[in-house]
Amino acid sequence: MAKRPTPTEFIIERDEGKCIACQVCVRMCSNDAHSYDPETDTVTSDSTKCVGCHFCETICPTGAIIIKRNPSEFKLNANWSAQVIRNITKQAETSGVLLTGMGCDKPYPVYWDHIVLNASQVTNPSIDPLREPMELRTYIGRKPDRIELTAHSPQSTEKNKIPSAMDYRLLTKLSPQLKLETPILFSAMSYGSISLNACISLARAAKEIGTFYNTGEGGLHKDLYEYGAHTIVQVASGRFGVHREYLEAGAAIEIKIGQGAKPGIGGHLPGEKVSEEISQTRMIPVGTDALSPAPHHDIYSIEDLKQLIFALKEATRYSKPVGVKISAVHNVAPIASGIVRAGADFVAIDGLRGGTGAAPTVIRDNVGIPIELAIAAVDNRLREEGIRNQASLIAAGGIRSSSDVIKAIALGADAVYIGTAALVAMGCNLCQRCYTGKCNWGIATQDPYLTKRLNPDIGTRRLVNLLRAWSLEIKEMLGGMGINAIESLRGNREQLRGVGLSDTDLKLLGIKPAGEAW
Amino acid sequence: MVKRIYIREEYCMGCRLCEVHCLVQHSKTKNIIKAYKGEYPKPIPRIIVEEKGYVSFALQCRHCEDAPCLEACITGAMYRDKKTGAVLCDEDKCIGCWMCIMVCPFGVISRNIEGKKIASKCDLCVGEEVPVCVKNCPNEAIVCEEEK
Amino acid sequence: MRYVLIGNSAGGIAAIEAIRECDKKGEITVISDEPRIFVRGKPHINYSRPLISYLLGEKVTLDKMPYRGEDFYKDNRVELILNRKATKLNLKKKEVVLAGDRKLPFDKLLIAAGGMPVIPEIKGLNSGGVFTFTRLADARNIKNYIRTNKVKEAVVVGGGLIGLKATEALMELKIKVVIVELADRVLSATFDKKASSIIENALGRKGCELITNNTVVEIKGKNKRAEGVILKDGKKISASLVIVAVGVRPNIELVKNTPIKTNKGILVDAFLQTNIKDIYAAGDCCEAEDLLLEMKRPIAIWPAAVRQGKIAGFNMAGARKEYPGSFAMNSVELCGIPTISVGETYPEGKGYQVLECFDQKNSVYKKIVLKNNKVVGAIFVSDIERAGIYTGLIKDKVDAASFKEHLLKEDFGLISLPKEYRKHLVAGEVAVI
Amino acid sequence: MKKESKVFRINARGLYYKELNEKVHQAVNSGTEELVLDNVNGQRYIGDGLAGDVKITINGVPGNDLAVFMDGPTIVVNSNAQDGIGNTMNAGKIVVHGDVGDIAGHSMRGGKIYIRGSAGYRTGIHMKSYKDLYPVIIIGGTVRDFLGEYMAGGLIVVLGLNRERSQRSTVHSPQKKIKGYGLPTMDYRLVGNYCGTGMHGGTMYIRGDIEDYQLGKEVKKFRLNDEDDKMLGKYLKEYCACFSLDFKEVMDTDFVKLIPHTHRPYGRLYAY
Amino acid sequence: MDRFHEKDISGCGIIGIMEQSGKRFSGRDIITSIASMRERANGLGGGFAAYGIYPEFKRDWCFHMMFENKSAMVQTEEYIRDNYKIVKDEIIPTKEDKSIKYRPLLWRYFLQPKEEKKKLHYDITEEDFVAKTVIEINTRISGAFVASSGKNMGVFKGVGYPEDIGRFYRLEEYEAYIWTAHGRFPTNTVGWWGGAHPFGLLDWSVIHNGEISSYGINKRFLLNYGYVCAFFTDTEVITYLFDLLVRKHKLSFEVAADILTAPFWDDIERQSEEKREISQALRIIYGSALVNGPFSVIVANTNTMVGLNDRIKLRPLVAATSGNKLYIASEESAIREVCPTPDEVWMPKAGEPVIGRLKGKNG
Repeated sequence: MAKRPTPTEFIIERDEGKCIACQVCVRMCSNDAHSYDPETDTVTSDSTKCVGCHFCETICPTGAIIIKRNPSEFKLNANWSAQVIRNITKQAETSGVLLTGMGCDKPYPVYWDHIVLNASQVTNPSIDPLREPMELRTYIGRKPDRIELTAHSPQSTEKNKIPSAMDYRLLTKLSPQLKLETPILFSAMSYGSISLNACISLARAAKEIGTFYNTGEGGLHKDLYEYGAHTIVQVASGRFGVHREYLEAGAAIEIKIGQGAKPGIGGHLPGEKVSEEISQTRMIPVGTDALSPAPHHDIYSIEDLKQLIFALKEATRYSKPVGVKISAVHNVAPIASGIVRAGADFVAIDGLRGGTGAAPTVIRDNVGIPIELAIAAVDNRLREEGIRNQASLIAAGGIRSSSDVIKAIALGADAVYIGTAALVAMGCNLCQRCYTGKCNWGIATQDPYLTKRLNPDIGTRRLVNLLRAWSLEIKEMLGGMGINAIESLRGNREQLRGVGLSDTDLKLLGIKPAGEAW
Repeated sequence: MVKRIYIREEYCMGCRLCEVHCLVQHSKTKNIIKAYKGEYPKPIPRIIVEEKGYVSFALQCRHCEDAPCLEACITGAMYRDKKTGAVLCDEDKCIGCWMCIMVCPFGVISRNIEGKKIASKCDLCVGEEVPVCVKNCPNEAIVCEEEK
Repeated sequence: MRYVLIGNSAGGIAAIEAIRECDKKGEITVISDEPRIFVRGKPHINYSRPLISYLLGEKVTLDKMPYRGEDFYKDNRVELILNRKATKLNLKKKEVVLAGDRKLPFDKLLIAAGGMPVIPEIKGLNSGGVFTFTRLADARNIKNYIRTNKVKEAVVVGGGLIGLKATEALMELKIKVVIVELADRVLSATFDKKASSIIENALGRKGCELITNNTVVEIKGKNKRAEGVILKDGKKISASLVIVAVGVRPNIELVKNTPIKTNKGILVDAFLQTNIKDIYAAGDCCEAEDLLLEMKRPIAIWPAAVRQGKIAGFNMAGARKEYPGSFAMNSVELCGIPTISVGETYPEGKGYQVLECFDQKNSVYKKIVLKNNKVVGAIFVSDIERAGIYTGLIKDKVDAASFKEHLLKEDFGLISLPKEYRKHLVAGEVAVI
Repeated sequence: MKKESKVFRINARGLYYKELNEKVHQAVNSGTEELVLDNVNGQRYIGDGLAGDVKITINGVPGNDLAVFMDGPTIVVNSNAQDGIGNTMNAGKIVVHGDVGDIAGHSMRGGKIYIRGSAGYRTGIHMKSYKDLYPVIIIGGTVRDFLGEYMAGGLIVVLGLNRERSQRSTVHSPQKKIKGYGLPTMDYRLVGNYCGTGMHGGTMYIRGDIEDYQLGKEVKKFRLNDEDDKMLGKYLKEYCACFSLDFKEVMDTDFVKLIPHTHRPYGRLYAY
Repeated sequence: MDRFHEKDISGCGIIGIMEQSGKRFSGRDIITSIASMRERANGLGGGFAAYGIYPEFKRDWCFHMMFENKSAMVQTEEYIRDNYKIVKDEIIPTKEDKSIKYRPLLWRYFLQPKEEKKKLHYDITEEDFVAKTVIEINTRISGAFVASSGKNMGVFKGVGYPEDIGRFYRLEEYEAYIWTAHGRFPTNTVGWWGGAHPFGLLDWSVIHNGEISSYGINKRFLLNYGYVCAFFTDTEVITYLFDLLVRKHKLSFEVAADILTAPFWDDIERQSEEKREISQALRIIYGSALVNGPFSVIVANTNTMVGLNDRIKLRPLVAATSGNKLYIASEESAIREVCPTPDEVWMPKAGEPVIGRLKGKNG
């Protein structure tokens, strides 16, 4: 049966006056949207094949190509949007589950955009971060309730000798900590979902900046072992690539329970993507499907989680923090509390807008809660229980800018994970087709023809640039508030005000409305 | 300081933008649209991209230290620029005997037979700070480094 | 340190450059029997020999002949003695004796005296209008002769490279040329029949007559001027110009009757030194290593002369460099058809494999000769692009087993080569060329 | 010929700052060229916006913002001074025989501040020169963090003269009085951290060395050349004369020069 | 009450004088001294803390109370009687002054906690019990405020210029070995008596100049340890931080200062390994107790008086000694006003505490 043509999403517009038929676009499009006709020496385009990745537009040397949204419209209908109709048509034809990449794109309110920051005026000088010290260093890990020091050393009682902290000896043994020079980490993205070059870019950038990237559940490629000191290795339900060396290679271990884009859902790397290299890294035979079950089948309850946490701590001789990543769901606060009490050194919470390489659209768009509310709730809950210091909180899921970062921290996060933002830095234009493996930017693909498009030198540089720029902006904002160390902002909700939020939202976020003084 | 162009084949996407920009640089007008659409004879690039499967790389004169083309040139047209170390062809002296083509192990000298026959090769974009292929390679697969 | 160089062409000039790279101070004296040429009042003190046919054919003008500019000798502080022949070597005194008895003492001597035309046994060789064709003076003399005698027909004796280049030049001057070649085809030394046939056809199309398996036995003349030739088979051909181009041989006159060992040419070791210390030889006059045949023999080609001169120069100036050897190769465009031949092009014996494609209609011919899976020779006619890659394979003796089937493909390139070999070429990571 | 003017004395004890400054202005307006203020303690703004060729001697500790916006007079303080002396000063001279507090010479555009003792934080912050105005601060003792922060022009000299005698931090154990001006120094470190951070103009000469980590990232350290020696000598001689110090002795230790890398340290900060 | 929900921001003048020998002296000097810094206040708040003023009741907890109405007093007394034995109670003597427009009812109580009540809270100390009382009264009883709750000490404060407040409370008639005083320049609150400084809890008193930008997190950090910040004042937060660190976590003032004004990471990197380990641990564990923003503060308890600056020295602080007397003030002139020729005068370094201790005691 013939497939009913659906209107294309994009229109490729080629300015014939500018097109020099150099065929760069033809060579570069992995979806074969452009073709060259030697007879007429012209290049033509087929808009139906365009996914809107904008690679050709970016690379065209004469700027002859513009990718536009198809102006063809269905009859205006608030309920039955073009997207809805397209989806129904697709499903009517295929009987398949709609698949998508990247995070939720539904217009739920973005609370970040309804929160504003404070700045000093008169009563308190703002600080100039370019010239005065400004500290973003952050430690991720369990902190004790208090410090224990030995009593004064005998010399310190000498006349006129004032003892300082340095005249004591430290009795407290700190739990292992991750030292971050800026409170931003790269979120879990597995080798498999993204290319090795993308992984290398993340790893090198993490090293250069002094932060961490996360392996996701793809295992650790042999070329990435050298970045171990900046790696968080993930243990997920599929346990791919998880073995002793892997656990020892990283600086920290993260147990992945859930992911913001698909709470309650497992994962699936199709066998055709399991190449020789991926097979070695994930430790599964070439060509077999890599299935990540929805739950860990050794964790059906919180005490089971505790069992795994301590199994991992035992395996690594208590030398590195073990954290747990969960999706932000309705019950996130008590769950997080349970996780902290189960011994996790950090809890990563991935919000509704968290990204993915592939997820059923219906899950991505409808399950979970925004990270802003989740962080506020969890931080509150842990403080109420007096256990906030026992674990660090990492906020994830749709962190788009330095202002999102700083607001997340002021709401109570210790640090944030960025995933999509890192991908965008490397070139991604959010065409949401990661699952096709045809990523023209060489990121979400294993096709050797495409992966080489991401030169890790460039990837690293762009990621480093992004983190440097954000860090500087964070410093500027901190300075504006008269704060010169990030720990003075962490959980400091007094520096936040809500704009256009309901009383309930404000209450949940624990912030005052804009216009209200201290 | 002598600069060398290095090719990193693992990052060559095979887009051939280097060829496009090389052609434009060595055109009369140096205007991309005119070079392609308005110049006759059509200028030719001095860089070539080799491609096989997913492997590709751009190639142009390596300006070898021990350049065989310098030895093979019977007219003395091929010379080394003292300042940049580049191997250049004095097109005025070149008579198109193709001895250089015979000895170049990279196969990066080509015959320009439009008009006077001359050997056409990379000149490191004389006058440009960085050769245009290096400057315009979108993936930094062609890099220009000072000789180690 | 006193360096004396005999010869002011490829070998000599390369040696000057090499010596000056290592020794900025030593005295360099160059002796050449070539005269100074004045072009519009400006003296030119060297020229490129291969260009004489272009000069004759009026493809280049006299002012384009110099291989190195006037400043070359000044910049390198070279004393140049032109128009003077070195007549004798006094090995004991380490002296070169010049015509006119001037004596030049040396610490290091380079003999780069080049080659001499082979003169066959032909009656009437001393007639007017009979020329060899190896020097600039030959080209100028031929030109003058043609002009003054309104030459319309010529015979070229010898269908080798020089003969054909001369033929081409003469045809440019609208002279009808008959080539008489002893072998069964032109360019028999480097070409096979298929390659030769393309050139022969092209020559024919241009109106040149080719007589093979034959030779000139006598030159007939009137008033001591040539008017025609008689071939071995008795055939007569009228011609007022006869160019004898049956080959060149090393010029070893100077070392005759000295202890310096010679075979066909002057014998040298891997450092281009003769059997006598401090005396070196380079270029067409010497016999150095043939990389392919793994024996010593004269290889009278420009690139080899330059390389030898350079290596000799380095060694003379104290840097110890070994000559890697070379092999026969040539690039020549005939009748507008570019051709390149490299190495063993016409293999005889076991262990060879020949790959070829021949498109007679379009005059395209490609031939690759392999021995024990290594490329040892190649011929390219018409399509010569990237021929140097093959030359490189021959030189580096690359095992071609893994890419043999790609050798003749349209898109053959470095990409077809093994990654490890390609790596050093492409990335320049290891300079082992 | 300059008219011999009578020294005008004011007893400042118990005077509110407004009253004191009113008296000073009245005296200056009526042609007084030399004033002595006795028993000053904490009165602010002495010399504020004052212009002309006037000399004011202060006995006691003047309050904050001494000589703020001053445009010509000379003020001699025979004791310590508090925060903000010479704030946005345009011309004139302040001579302090003791220590001074924080932000001495803030945004100072011209004139001189000669301090025999030590200075606090952010000394010379945002000091700048303009046309023929060239501000100079010389500190006899030591200075704290952020010396010359944002400095855009002018000259700062730190001598560290009394450093050797007080190798200790600031806790309050009894300290020997230092002969000559009777007040203890505040810190044994010559210069604090973040020295010259944000500096984009001007020059500092430090008598003795300074660790690289103490320097702001915009600053470069050099040895002095002849030009520098001349420049330094010119002001230092005047300084030594003020405090009866031996110029040669002061010069017997090597100085380092601090100047900014660039006049536009943040040229590449922004993404457009 | 609204005033409870507005964070206190103020610029101020502060001074503290301590006779480290324990010898007591009259409040005259402190009034003179703070008066000299009148420019730093605006008449919306002034106050004093005095240690050693009730030697005859030195074993009893002394609550200085402010009642806005009679019913507040009734409720409070009822609550106190429930939990304490009242050793003595009296009105706090004042001298009417026309500059003091309105005043609450000022009363002081000398108290002993009832044993049986203390026993109900087997897991807390007597101090915790008292602190709990204070917080209960302050948060539960409308119109009642505990100005101070230590032994042998008291806080005297109100709305007005400090020197007027001092004379109003007749402080010349008291003798103490530590006096601290505060003149306040609030920027947002209409002055109210309870909101003036010093802030007192148990024998702590804190006076402070500046604004604390880390307030929001300091407050939430304290919540983790059971401190409910009810007054939205920076001083309250600093008081609780000292109480937590020094009294509960048994850290010295020096270490507490290293927490409140932690050294920069760069400085820590340059420390010896052993020192670095401690500094790092302090910042990691007590990062949320870092006090950020400009401040200078004088904290006192029975044995100690400490002056401390923020770590980049954004507020002024000068110290001086004269014999056993330690002076700490916003301005040198304030010291010289009462001590014209001190033995030494110096400016403490940013983040470095100036500590006065009672002789023979170890803070």
